[in-house]
Amino acid sequence: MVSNLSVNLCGISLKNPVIPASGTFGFGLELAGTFDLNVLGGISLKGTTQEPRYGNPTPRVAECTAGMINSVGLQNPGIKALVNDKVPCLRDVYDGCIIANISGFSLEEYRNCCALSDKCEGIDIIEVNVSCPNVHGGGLAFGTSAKAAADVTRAVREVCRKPVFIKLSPNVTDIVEIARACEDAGADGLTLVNTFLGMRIDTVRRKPVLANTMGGFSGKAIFPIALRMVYQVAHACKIPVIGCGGVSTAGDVIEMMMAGATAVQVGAENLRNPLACPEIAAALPSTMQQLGIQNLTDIIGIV
Amino acid sequence: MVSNLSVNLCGISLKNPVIPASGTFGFGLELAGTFDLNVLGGISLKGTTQEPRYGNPTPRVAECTAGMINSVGLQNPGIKALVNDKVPCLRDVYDGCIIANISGFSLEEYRNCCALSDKCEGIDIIEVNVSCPNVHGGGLAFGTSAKAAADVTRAVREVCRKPVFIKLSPNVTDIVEIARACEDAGADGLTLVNTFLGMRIDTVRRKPVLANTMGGFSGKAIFPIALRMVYQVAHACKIPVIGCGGVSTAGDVIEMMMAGATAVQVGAENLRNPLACPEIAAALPSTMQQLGIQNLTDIIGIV
Amino acid sequence: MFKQQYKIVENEPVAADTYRLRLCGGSPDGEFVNLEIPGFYLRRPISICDVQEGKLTLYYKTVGAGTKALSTLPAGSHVSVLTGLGRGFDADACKGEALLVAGGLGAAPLYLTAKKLKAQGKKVSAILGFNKADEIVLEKEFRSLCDDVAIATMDGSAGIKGLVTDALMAMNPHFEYFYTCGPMVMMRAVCQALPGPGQASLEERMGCGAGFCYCCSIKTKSGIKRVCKDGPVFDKEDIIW
Amino acid sequence: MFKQQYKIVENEPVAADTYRLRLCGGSPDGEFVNLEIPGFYLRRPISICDVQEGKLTLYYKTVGAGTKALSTLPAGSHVSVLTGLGRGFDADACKGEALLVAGGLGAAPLYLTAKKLKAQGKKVSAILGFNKADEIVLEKEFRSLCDDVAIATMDGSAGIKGLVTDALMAMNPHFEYFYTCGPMVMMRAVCQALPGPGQASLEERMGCGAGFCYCCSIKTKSGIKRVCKDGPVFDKEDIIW
Ligand SMILES: Cc1cc2nc3c(=O)[nH]c(=O)nc-3n(C[C@H](O)[C@H](O)[C@H](O)COP(=O)(O)OP(=O)(O)OC[C@H]3O[C@@H](n4cnc5c(N)ncnc54)[C@H](O)[C@@H]3O)c2cc1C
Ligand SMILES: Cc1cc2nc3c(=O)[nH]c(=O)nc-3n(C[C@H](O)[C@H](O)[C@H](O)COP(=O)(O)OP(=O)(O)OC[C@H]3O[C@@H](n4cnc5c(N)ncnc54)[C@H](O)[C@@H]3O)c2cc1C
Ligand SMILES: Cc1cc2nc3c(=O)[nH]c(=O)nc-3n(C[C@H](O)[C@H](O)[C@H](O)COP(=O)(O)O)c2cc1C
Ligand SMILES: Cc1cc2nc3c(=O)[nH]c(=O)nc-3n(C[C@H](O)[C@H](O)[C@H](O)COP(=O)(O)O)c2cc1C
Ligand code: FES
Ligand code: FES
Repeated sequence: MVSNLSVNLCGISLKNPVIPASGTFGFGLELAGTFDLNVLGGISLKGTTQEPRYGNPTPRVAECTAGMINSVGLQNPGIKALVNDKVPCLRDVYDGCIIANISGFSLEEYRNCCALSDKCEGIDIIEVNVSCPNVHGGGLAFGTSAKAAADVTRAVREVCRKPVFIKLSPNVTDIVEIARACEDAGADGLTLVNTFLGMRIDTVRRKPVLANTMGGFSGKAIFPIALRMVYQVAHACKIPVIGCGGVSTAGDVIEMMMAGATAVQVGAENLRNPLACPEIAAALPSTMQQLGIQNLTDIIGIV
Repeated sequence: MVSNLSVNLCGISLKNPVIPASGTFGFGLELAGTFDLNVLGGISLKGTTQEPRYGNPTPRVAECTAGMINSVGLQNPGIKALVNDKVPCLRDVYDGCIIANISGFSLEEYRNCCALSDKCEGIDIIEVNVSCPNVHGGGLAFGTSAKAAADVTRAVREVCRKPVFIKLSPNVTDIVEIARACEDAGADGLTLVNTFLGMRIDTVRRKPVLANTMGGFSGKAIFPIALRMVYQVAHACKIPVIGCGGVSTAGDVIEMMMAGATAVQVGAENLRNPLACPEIAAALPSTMQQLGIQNLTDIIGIV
Repeated sequence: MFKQQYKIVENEPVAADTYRLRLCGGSPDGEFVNLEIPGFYLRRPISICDVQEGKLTLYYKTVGAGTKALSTLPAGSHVSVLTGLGRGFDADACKGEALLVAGGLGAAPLYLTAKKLKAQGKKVSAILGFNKADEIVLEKEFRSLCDDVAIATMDGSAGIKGLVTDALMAMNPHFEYFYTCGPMVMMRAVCQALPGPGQASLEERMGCGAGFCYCCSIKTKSGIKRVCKDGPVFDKEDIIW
Repeated sequence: MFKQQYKIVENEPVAADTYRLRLCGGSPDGEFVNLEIPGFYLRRPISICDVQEGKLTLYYKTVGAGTKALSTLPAGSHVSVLTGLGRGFDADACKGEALLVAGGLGAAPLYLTAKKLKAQGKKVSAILGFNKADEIVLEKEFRSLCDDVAIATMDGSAGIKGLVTDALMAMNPHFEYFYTCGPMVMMRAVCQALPGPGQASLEERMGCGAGFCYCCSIKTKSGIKRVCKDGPVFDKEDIIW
């Protein structure tokens, strides 16, 4: 019995569902010397904005039980460097699904970056991160209001022919309401979830560990909450869901898919184990066999 | 240098800030034979409703990395048994702060249970859990809307002379908004946080682990999110905050207090270690000494 | 209830996917212990099979990640154990001859019960059911203790072929009171097949294992009970299957 | 970058709160390794002090929970190590005589540098600063290698009393190029005190330690750099203190 690991995201075939999550795998090339990137179903690139950004002051990372908090703050070289330099270089060595991850502080910024990504040949899917504060809307994250998330979706949908996935923030009362609003506004798919707002204090120094006080918490610890959100949204929406949050083993990938995910992203686990994604992809066939799964697509949303 | 561990909650002095969290310590008496309860600053009793409840079908517990999900579903013998039987028996052996934890599915139920608790001599503080679905308000939890949480606060405030703490749900977009609404409605204090809605799937059986599909996730894993919420709320409100969520060591207690908590509850950790609370209380003095803390009250909200 | 470090003196495979764990550190009461396994959040309940001179014998099957990790702990290392948990089988309830019916590792707590019954001078018959011959454990121990021992295997690779209920029919043992432990479906079948009074040891997912979290509550004919504290052993008459 | 299991062959205290860790498994390149400590989410970066015939020598201080846990791992056990990380001191940058200025365990990576410089036949002076005499490590190793070694302690319990900058003034060594590693405040003082060119090894909290998470980014005069990948060693001229 040969295991079939391929999955399909809006017409794009992935050789397997394993995708390093945005921000935890650089622009792909950083790891090209460590393992053959072509074992990955897809790669979600580091979050990119219109202009280059340094991000937040250091320390930008705080360790937690079974997870970590980051406050990188979207350090990136800007959308032009992404489409002119980063993506073409990655395309040279990688034949899988390349996902651009776009952030913005205004609808205009989202629209511009997505339009440029849409024109960039190497990019297959555009993932729109709505966790950034809305500078024109009082500073609350776009992703914490159904209306603002739908506004972003509409704005970028208009300028893209490629599939647009909206990446949702888990820091909300009702993720289903926001997911539905994005679906209604034309999203082709959803990625969930981004990081949870968290904090640690250095009790010796009596100061927050992070220079930025708070940051995004992720890693194994958040898996049960992310899984619940994937389950709820996948059962409420028709568009495909990429599950993300705390995935660190082939078993987690299968659990996410049973909850309703069509593909799965691995985030913080890459930081503690840069070989996490190739190891998970390699472990999938035997895990599938143990669970009597021949085609991964058969189990999507089976629970 | 003698460490001073006592803290003050709305005029009630606790010998130390360590309180087993509601639902993770039964009605206190279950553990009276295991250790001397009088080492505890307070005890928050199992959530109680008007009528006796069996709760949800089993399995009611799912293990996770660094945490667990419970779907006990408020099994309890009803408010009359609480005030007539459970509290008087506990009072016989325990001289610390007894906190009744009240749940309800309607304003009427909250009001009745709190009124009876207020009259019960052994009870010092009334903690109102607003995480239950509002049967008259469309099933959404009272605690997920600032208005509903304020309505509960007002309803119970009217019938209580004792301090009323509202226990907030973390499954919300803006915990500060809800905390402020409760403060404005007359809450004497706030307990945060309750559990996160989570889920696990048994990939062998292809079914949710919990009979109830989803449940409340808690334990070490949630500490950074709970800490962040305590920090945000303690800096936005004037009333005292009891910090809860993932606390398992004396160091965690101090971190919670530096974030702004006046006292700290320990939940799921009790399940894996029934001696967690006495061990934490015993470890506090040496941890304080290492950190140069003489009076615990000095560090409340110091960060 | 007590929390204590026990030293592993043996942790060896004794049958298919089955390990015998011998711990040194005390002679606890109770039906089961709750073991902490490094890296796992909740403890694992395992029934006590035997207690002798400060040594505790347990049998466990490697069914999931926790028990698999347990099986890698070497002799000499220490584990945190909660003891004094659970109400076990009540040997006094049997006034005359006893029948023990075990499915798989249900044999473990029944062995302790057999010892008590024999110490009280009672006649004891036992039926031990397994899936296959290679899963059989404790047969020798039961034979050296009991008056009559039958083995049943699902595939007939040893003893009577079939379920323990098939063996019951074939053996037709004489008894006044029975005790059963094993998979829920098996115990239900046993309780339904046997006319007389008896006790069964139930299983539930546990949080604390010590009676204060109410994760393991079940409805019985005499009210809501905690499997970990009021049980795991319940009178046949009380159980709602 | 490589991920590999290394075997601990030595993990012993050698000075106050200071352990020497010897690992067997390979002769990796790079300035530091990233060690997985069981029970901790992130790895811990530790500089390479010496590499010889498949054996790796590291020195670490037990400053927090992770390094304390590391100190309990027994010889014979295995650790997961990422190797090939970081750009170390560039011995070629020194055309003539070299000065090494270490603060505390900053001595560890400078020892490897001293070996390289000596292999190139250069004259090497070293100033090793510690808080107290009981924290001194690697003195013998440096003395057997370098042309001139001075020790400074804050409390004067050994060598010159004071900071390494005080020792610098007292010793007034002759050198063309310097290398420094230690606490940030110390390195800043050294870079300001020494007129000539040199390199310093910076420290930042790290996520991946391997250049792809951008948690360790700093601003330098030649742009944004990742301490783990573009550094940790930077030219004095590039560093914005
Ligand atoms: C009172 C009692 C006595 C027991 N005695 C024995 C014994 O003597 N020998 C033996 O091999 N097994 C015994 N069991 C079952 C044993 O506890 C489980 O096999 C074990 O917990 C499985 O852990 P795992 O990590 O391998 O499985 P996983 O499925 O990975 O465990 C996940 C979670 O489910 C729980 N769980 C899984 N299966 C069971 C189960 N059957 N019963 C209760 N909880 C479960 C685990 O404790 C854990 O919390 C007993 C159970 C109970 C309730
Ligand atoms: C490139 C590099 C080389 C290093 N080489 C050595 C060495 O050879 N010997 C040695 O003793 N120490 C060295 N350190 C420092 C060492 O990494 C820290 O002391 C160690 O990570 C502390 O871990 P902990 O769990 O004990 O402390 P905790 O404070 O409990 O750690 C919490 C988190 O903060 C991080 N952290 C804490 N202190 C530091 C620090 N000073 N630098 C970077 N991260 C830190 C930890 O890695 C962890 O993620 C080096 C650091 C870097 C960046
Ligand atoms: C260091 C780091 C940087 C991240 N940067 C981004 C980003 O730029 N854009 C984005 O959408 N998500 C970003 N994320 C979130 C991850 O893509 C992922 O959604 C989240 O970490 C949850 O997955 P995990 O639990 O597997 O880490 C980042 C996460 C980490 C840890
Ligand atoms: C088994 C269990 C039962 C609980 N029951 C209640 C309850 O009845 N009322 C309540 O307000 N909180 C209840 N909680 C929530 C805890 O009191 C606490 O808020 C939460 O578990 C977070 O703390 P922790 O991470 O330390 O577990 C329960 C938690 C658990 C684990
Ligand atoms: S498992 Fe906690 S009461 Fe039974
Ligand atoms: S720590 Fe990840 S890039 Fe430096």
